[in-house]
Amino acid sequence: MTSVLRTEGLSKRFGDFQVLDRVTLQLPQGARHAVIGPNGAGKTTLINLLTGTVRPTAGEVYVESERVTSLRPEQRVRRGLVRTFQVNNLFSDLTVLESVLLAACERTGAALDAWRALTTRTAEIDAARATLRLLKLEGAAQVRTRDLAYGEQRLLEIALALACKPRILLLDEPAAGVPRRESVALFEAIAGLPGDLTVLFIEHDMDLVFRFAQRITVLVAGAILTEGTPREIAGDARVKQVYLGRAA
Amino acid sequence: MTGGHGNAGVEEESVHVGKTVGRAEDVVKVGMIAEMSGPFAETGRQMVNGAKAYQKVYGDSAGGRKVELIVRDSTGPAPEVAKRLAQELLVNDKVDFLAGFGLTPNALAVAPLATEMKKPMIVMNAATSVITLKSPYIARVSFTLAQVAAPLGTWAAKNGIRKVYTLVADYGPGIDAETAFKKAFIAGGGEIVGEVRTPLRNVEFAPYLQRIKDARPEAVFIFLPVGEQPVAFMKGFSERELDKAGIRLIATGDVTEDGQLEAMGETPLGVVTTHHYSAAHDSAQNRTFLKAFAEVAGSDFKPNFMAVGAWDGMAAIYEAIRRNGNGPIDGDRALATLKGLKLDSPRGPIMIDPETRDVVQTVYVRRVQKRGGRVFNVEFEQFPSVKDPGK
Amino acid sequence: MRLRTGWLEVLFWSVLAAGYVLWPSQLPFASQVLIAGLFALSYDLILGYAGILSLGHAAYFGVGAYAAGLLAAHGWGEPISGLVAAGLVAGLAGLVTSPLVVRGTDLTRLMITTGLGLLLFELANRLGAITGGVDGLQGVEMQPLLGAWRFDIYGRTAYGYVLAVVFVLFLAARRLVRSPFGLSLRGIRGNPGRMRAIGCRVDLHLAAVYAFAAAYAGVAGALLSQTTQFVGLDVLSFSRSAELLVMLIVGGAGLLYGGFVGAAVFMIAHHYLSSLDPVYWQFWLGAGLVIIVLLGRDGILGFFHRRRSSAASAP
Amino acid sequence: MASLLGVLFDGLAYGMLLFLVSVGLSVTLGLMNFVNLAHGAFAMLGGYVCVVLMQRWGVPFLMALPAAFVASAAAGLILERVLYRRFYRRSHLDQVLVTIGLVFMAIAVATWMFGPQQQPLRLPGALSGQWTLLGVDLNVYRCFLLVVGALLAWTLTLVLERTRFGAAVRAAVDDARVAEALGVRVTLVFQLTFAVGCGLAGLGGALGVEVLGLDPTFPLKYIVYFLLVVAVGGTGSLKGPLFAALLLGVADVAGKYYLPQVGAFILYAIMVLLLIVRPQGLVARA
Repeated sequence: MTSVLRTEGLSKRFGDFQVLDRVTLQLPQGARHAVIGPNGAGKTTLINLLTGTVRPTAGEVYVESERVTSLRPEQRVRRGLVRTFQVNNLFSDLTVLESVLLAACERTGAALDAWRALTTRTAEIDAARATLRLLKLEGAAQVRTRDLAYGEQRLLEIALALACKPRILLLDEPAAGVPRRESVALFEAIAGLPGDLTVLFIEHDMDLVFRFAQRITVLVAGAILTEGTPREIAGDARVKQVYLGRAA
Repeated sequence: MTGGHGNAGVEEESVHVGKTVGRAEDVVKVGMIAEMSGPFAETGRQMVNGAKAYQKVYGDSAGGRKVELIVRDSTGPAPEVAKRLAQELLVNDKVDFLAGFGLTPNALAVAPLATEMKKPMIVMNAATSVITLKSPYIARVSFTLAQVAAPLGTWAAKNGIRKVYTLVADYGPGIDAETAFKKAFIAGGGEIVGEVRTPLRNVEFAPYLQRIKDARPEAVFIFLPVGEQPVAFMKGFSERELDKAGIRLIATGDVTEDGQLEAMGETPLGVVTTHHYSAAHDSAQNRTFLKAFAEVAGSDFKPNFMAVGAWDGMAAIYEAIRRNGNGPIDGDRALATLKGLKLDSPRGPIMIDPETRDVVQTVYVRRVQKRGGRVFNVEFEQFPSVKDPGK
Repeated sequence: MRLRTGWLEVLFWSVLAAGYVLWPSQLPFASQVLIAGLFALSYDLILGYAGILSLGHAAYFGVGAYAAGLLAAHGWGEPISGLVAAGLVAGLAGLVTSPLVVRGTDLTRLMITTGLGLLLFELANRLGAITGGVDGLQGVEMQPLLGAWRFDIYGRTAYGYVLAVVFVLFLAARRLVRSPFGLSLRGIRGNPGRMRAIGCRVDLHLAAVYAFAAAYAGVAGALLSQTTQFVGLDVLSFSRSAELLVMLIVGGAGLLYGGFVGAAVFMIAHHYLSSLDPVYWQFWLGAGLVIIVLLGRDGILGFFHRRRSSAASAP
Repeated sequence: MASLLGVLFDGLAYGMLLFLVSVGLSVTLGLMNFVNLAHGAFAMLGGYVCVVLMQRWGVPFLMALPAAFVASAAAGLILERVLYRRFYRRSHLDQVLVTIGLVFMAIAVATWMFGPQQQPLRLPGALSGQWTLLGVDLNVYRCFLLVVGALLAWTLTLVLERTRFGAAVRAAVDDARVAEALGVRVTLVFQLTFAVGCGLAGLGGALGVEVLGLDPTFPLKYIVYFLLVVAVGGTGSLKGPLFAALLLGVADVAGKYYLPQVGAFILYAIMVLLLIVRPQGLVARA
């Protein structure tokens, strides 16, 4: 039992529509794991089920040996399970530093302190600045989120999640909408994350997937088609067939 | 939004009536606190115009001294505003009399100030019994609900009505009216076959009317705040043919109040009410009042008992000034004048009870009738010298 | 994260303290403006900072007013302990009702708060034996403040008392909004879903600030009943909640001072406009509201705030 | 038994009245997700149009009703162009504030034009009085309300679900951009929907005068009733508000008949309870 994140037969049904069908995954610590599949394959639903914003119809989610299936999203964050969003989901009125501080204060429990000034929270501020440095956002610390360039907003998405000090980071298409050149830089930043952090990401760009993933799960119509190393996946005929129509 | 005595008023000039002339001692200031805006604005308009009408007829001076009327808007049931205005009037304007007060909480909040500053406070309208007990400097010239509801109970018992169902709005005044009516009616040998209190914001009377119809009383006694409720009740009453089932409708006079009667159309015809004033009261003093009021407020604005309360309040103040002699107005001497004071009011003779400082007056039994194309409360019986039974 | 004490802030409170000299004959009015300002500050905490849309905040104002009034009417006339008790009772009421309010969308919050307000009004009306019903609660008699200053007719004691209480509570609120908790409220207002995704127990934070704001509203209500020495049913009225919303928006939400500015402008404008003609007041009140929202709902303070910050950011 | 039927009849009729005065709000709030607290102002306009036409020009009641609809719809059309349109994408708070502002202005204007007093409405003889059926008193006007309400609910559902316009409305509400791409003239659709909502408010106001009365404080006085029906019913369809209105009507009338001492609590308590149990309303949007 060395997996940090594990699912067993995770299923979700919306009415008559089986969005996810008995998905079983195991991620060891430090994994760089990609989930790919055509549109509507259930990738985002998988993340929603992992983080608890959607309840599964069947199946379980474990963080290490603890069953978290019935925990609320914020409780799972405290277990180290943190996500980003495919569409920017930020605090447009706050500055970059304030946004990241939010997460830092939540993690340390400072967020319940209604008396001491925010400025006296040096530990949290330092942690927030360190997170920004990691993603090369420190120059934009005082910029209001809504005034940020789009690519930087994508980085802030990740910074928000990182500031929660996750053990497992779930990235939902981190490079969505980002031009090619920037997306490589973005993934290099992801690759530079601490080695003990487990990362599961969804990505459409196969080049990026094959470059940065150690293992790949292919999801088709809600079910796992296959799983393997990039080399195995690249050579799999069924995967080619699924992507044939789309590759053009 | 509690549905009250009329609605937002139109075109009110709450300015000082009468210019300041001569030395300060030559001017007597009357600070009038009235509801000039908000849902009870009608009350304030009635009072201010009633007071102005009095000054129009009897001049703006009494005993050789100018009487200056200072009007302040209490904005509705807002005791904190009323109290603050009274503080300002007493401290900044240095008024000699406090007057006005259409709503009980406003009067109650001001009462301690009258005591502290020893200034006479003339309550021109607020109708809860307890007000006059709250300060020895308060005198009331209007009426109390118990005072007009009790005679109706007596009258009903005397006139062959044996079984009555009561329906009142579920708040202080409604409960006062219900209590006084029941007491007098039962004392006269009547029987209450049912009673119900309706929510303040109620518009759906059907279930209550049905209950009443099921109980088969000989009459229904109602008290509802002026506005859409009495109209809705009366419409339902005739639509459901309670009248044809032999049930009569009796009420206190504010339900068929003169100013609103016209808007009610023919619905209330035949309703019997008791009250202390009707615009149809036949006397020289009432004709003088109606004429002066029309000149002051315009002929579209119909005066009612609230305007009469203000008129009589001014009369009482004028008398107190006359008997004060020269020198500053002395509160205790003014109260001595007011106690036992008799006035010839547009409503008929009234007196301020020397013991309770509350008004003693004739209560009339009236029926809603058409006269020359217009609808009036026509008086047909009276109870002279009625005191407030609430004390 | 502006943490410095601006000279404008010092000026603001100095002017208020100098009220004894600047407007000695208007002290009762100034006290009531301050009370309305405190009430609006309480509303600012939940609307301006936490984004909870309520049309029933008068419920807590009324609970505080009746708590303080009833204490005094039953012999406990010591003002400060009465004030604290009233604040606690109102805060408790806020805490108990918070689970109903914090969940749901703007519309359900609007309806639930309105419904709670109406229920409480009706309850106070029906419990006439305790509350005095529409006639109001009588017999509220206050002892001298700190055993030394009695509440005088000029409103001097009342003004000092109200100003001191409001100032202390303002300082606490100012700390709150500048604390990590205050930041988390702004986060929740901006994006509650993301707050959950970074581990925030959103409902807990909202319940906490709701109860805190309810306690503030209760203190404001208690100040009103103690200085008026009377409690009317109007403390619970729907129009008090609606006017509160207008005051805060006129002044500017989410800026701490907006409530005070809004209360002052609202009450002074009401006084002058309605003495011209009550109909004018209502019309211009409505028109003013429409215009403020059309201009971007910054309120009076927000307008100056924006001009200052745009002037500052210009080179 | 007769009393039970009588209560049921009165309750349904009262519920239908609640539905009629708030159906316009179900359209603007339910379909367009716009919190139009000034709904009552449009209803009041319809009421005054109806009363004035009948009193000053002797127009019969049944002719004054469509006039009330048209007048309020026209007012809605104009206000949509100059004001409401700017607020579709703004927050609910902004919508609340602007429409409360409009309510205050409407009250002032109505007071200035018609005075603060209640306006009398005299129903035609054919609509007043009552029939007795199986020992139950059936008020004629209430029967009329039931018929009109049922017809209206049926027509609106038909229009929304079966016509091209209905499809366009649903598409525009669902996703304005996609609808636009599909050739729906979103601006026009919203404008018409809004006007219809206001027209329905006017019609409801005119029908309601008989029971609710009519004075300048109307839009504020009954604001809770309008919102009640829509909030409890849910904003997904017209069925929700219809069920909610009928349920509330029957509950209110039955409560008053059988438990009169409980008074005003019943309606508010039901509202708070229902909103707690079903925050999205009885019939939630899918």
